[in-house]
Amino acid sequence: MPEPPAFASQFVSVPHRDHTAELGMWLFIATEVLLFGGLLLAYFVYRHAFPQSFAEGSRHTDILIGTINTAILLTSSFLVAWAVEVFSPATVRIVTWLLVGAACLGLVFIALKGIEYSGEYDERLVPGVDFQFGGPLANGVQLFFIFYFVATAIHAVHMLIGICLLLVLAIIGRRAPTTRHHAALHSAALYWHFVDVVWIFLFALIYLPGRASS
Amino acid sequence: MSEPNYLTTDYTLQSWFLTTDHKRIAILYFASLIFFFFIGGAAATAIRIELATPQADLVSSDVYNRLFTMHGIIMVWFFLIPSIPNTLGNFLVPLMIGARDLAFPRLNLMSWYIFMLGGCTTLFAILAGGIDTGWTFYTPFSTLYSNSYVIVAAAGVFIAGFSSILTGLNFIVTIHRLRAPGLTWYRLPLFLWSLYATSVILVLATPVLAVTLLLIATERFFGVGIFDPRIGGDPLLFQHLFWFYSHPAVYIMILPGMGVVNELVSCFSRKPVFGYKFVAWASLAIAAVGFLVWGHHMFVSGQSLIASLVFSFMSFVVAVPSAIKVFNWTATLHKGSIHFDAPMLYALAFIGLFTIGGLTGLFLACLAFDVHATDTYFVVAHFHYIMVGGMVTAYFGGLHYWWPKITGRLYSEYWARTAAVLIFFGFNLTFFPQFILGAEGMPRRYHVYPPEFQVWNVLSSGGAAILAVAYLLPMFYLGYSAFFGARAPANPWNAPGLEWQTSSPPPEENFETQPVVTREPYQYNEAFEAEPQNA
Amino acid sequence: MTEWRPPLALVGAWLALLGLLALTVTLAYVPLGAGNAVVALSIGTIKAVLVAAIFMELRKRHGLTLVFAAAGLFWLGILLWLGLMDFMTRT
Amino acid sequence: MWREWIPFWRPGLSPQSSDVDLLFTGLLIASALVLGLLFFLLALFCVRYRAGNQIDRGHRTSKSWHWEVSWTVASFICFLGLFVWGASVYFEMYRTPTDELVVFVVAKQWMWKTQHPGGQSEIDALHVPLRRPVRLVMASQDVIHSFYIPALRLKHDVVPGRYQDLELEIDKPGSYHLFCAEYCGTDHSGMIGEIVAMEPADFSRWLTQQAPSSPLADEGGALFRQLGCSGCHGKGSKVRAPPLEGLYGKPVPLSDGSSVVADDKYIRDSILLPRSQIVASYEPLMPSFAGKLSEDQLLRLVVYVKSLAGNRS
Repeated sequence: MPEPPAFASQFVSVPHRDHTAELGMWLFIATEVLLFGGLLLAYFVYRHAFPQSFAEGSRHTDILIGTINTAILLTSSFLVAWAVEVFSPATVRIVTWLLVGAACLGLVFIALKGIEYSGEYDERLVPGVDFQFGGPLANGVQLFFIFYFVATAIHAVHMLIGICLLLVLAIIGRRAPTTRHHAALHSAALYWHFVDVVWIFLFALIYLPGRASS
Repeated sequence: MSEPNYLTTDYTLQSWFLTTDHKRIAILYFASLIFFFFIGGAAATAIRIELATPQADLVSSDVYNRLFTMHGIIMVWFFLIPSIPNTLGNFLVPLMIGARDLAFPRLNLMSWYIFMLGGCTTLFAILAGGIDTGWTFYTPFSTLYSNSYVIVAAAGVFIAGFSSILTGLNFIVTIHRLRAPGLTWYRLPLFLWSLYATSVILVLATPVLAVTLLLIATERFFGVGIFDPRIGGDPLLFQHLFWFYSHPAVYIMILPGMGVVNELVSCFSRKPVFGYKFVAWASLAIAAVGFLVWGHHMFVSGQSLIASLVFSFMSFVVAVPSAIKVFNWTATLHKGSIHFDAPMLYALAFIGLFTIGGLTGLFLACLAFDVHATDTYFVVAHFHYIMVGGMVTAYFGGLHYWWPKITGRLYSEYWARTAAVLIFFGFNLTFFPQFILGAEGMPRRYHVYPPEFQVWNVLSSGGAAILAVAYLLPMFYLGYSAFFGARAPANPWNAPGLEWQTSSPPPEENFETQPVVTREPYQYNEAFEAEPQNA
Repeated sequence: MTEWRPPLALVGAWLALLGLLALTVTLAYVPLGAGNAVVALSIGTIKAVLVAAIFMELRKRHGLTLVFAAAGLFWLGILLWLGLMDFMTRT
Repeated sequence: MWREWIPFWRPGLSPQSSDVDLLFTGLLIASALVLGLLFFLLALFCVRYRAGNQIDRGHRTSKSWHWEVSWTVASFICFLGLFVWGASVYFEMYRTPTDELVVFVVAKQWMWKTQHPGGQSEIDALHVPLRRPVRLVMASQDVIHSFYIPALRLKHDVVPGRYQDLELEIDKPGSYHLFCAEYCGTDHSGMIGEIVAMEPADFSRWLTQQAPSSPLADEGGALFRQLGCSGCHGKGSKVRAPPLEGLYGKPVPLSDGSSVVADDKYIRDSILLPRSQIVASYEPLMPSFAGKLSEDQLLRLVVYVKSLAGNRS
């Protein structure tokens, strides 16, 4: 046995511990679903009340960056899933590089997000800081952008936490990979994929409406 | 008594503040909660003194508004919600299921630190100048008009929310995964069923509060936000989000109390709980249906008539499982062998007071009457019957019942019964007059009020004085017993639950050998005093 | 040395996700009226299911894990359903 | 009235408040029965089965499901009855009677301003004639308030950003409390007033004795010109905007094919959020007036548009 106390004393075996940890992570994801759920309710309420404003607001977002970012996140999720799948003592190097790669893609996402934010700042579309939007749809557009900034900012915070987790695991995992590390990596991966799923919906709600009409 | 127990293994500060032992963490929570309880209680005392006369004579309106806000925020988030789950629950969940610890002990310690961080942040907001929004943070008052420390207070509650989430998560996973061999779901003590139901609410409702508070803070910080009526935002959306959490939160506060009462009623009538499965599933039904009723806080707010109708109907539906529980407790007494020790006095008080609270809840679920009674003292009286008459009473009952297990000492039965009776009368004198005030139309959160309401307010304030004394009493005799009380045997009530099968206080590892469960729960025998095990 | 290669399911899911992304962006520019929102959300849901089933390994799980994974969605449904009910039925 | 046959019944101030009182009495009786039964059983069991009392404890009920089912069903049926009763009284409150007197209420921290159509305005007071349905159209200038008349068992929140109607009718002369029931800040408890119900003759005398002021509609007309509304909506203007004459109370066809009735709320929304509901075959050109008008000014405009209902262009 490479690790003398392989698991804490409240568990009876390694699989028992790992399955418990996985359940805990899924429960945490359920919590997170409802965290974003509150925002979703707000979004649907206002989209129902101001459909044209929301389409108009959506047209003022940068769909190019949005699409690239979606592709980046999907790819980094893929890398993480790959790392989890092939994790073993023989693949330490590749797993490390996969995690570092996924974390770097996450950083690129954040950087692009920053560029996008600054673009919106230049267009004076930041409610509460500098918001200038003419015409009768202004109020609804402002509500749209409040949702946009709050939702993407909360998502970005989740991304940053995820990036830190991945980097820490990449560093720890370079030493002898144990079942513990695998369990931790598995949990972190679940979290990372969840952040990805949130983005899939945010992308559909923020960037896509109103593209077909003007 | 030379065997080391969880209290005596180590005396260093570090061994307390870095402990991952669920029993020690329960004690940490207990100490913090007493502190918050007395802060909230002090605010309540000041409120009742002020309301003894119709004019403003003790404090100004601004101070009064800060007092009731502080009372609400502290009592709801820093006492009632964590009370039973985080102290008794933390202590008992592993013991009751025969486990070494919770599934995630370090997470458990972390949630205490998060809780304290949230508590300190909120205390800072109070000390820096207070918050005057009421515990409900209604927009646009909280976001655009209040000039008090709303962001800091919201941050405190936001942080404390994560402590709730982590605790709930820990309990759910633990109850699923760490039960002793043979301990099937229908052999679990009903206290655990109710804690499980509570945890479901903690995990699934609290995040909505978190994001709502975040939106409040954003709107306040940037001066414009998603609930802002000036740009077409809808303040009712805030109320929906807030009550999606805060109504289930009421069940967070009462379900653990019901759980404790199951244990007490069963132990002190020496009988299994009548209708075990119905009571168990009633807990889960309350947790689930409790999510469908939040709009009954908004019958006069301008929500759609259809929404009001649906929410009213669901509110009546959620009362059914509560009624089932009350009937089952009563039936448990039938042909029992009833002992009137202090915990049982609390349990009986709970049944009576909770029933009054529940029935007046039906008044408020009733659409046409709610139009009159909402936002009056009728509501105040109703939820104090549930939360103080129900939850706090059950908490005291549970504390006395498990006190020998937690501290290894026996308290003075005489003083405990005195306090129980005093609390019961003080409570009723404080809050029953408020039903009458509400029915006569006195709005809540009124600093000055028309003189015709004074009689009932004076009665209520008088009751509050008795109640304050009654709540101080246990501090003394329980505090005394913790250090100087007689040593408690392992099983002073001769109860069959797993937590009584280990020594008092339990050793650090809870059980010397892994317990195996072969019996149904609540198999009491008539003998009330346990056989002396070893002299 | 083939143990570092990603399983085909992962690669397939990844390519499918990128394909769906391209599809949803393209379809967003096709005027379908109210259909655009339906299409965007449906494709989003399919992508989320792919991630959950393959990346998050839900297809290999059963019992409790699936219940826990579904619980959040179920309660999200309650929030959206009862929350929107008010706003949809205002007069 | 069948209620007069109930012993000790005292009729309330209005038909609606009598209904609520009756409901309250019903709830009290039902609760008293339940509580009585429960306390009786608790006391009985506690005495009979106290430890040490020698009494037969054999033959305990072990099969519990038929008890459970019966009290579950019984409580559910009782609750259902109470629900239906409460809901039916509630819906009565929202029925709109004909021949109403309309009074406007503006709530702000921390006062109630009420305005009669003739322009008479009151602070923290409202005079109404007896036995005449009155419709209050309420708006808030700042935070949420709640218009509460305990004597009438009537309450409604006044949420900023929208109009809220409240129907009331009083049958007995007197003066009654008006409270703000939704916490609204420092002087929340000072936001109280008086509802004075008078004989119709006294009421019309009272109206004429008030300080002369121009009717709301006239002031609204002045605003209408001052804000430039007449530039587009007026007769013979260059910009093509929907005419407002004869509009009020009629269905308006919208550009998306649906239609709405032009009530107070519609007119208010059209001023503040002109593009949310565009009239069919008109261009969405009108700027929003959100944030540029106080609730006082808004309601004058609404009254003005309403006053145009009679004259068709």
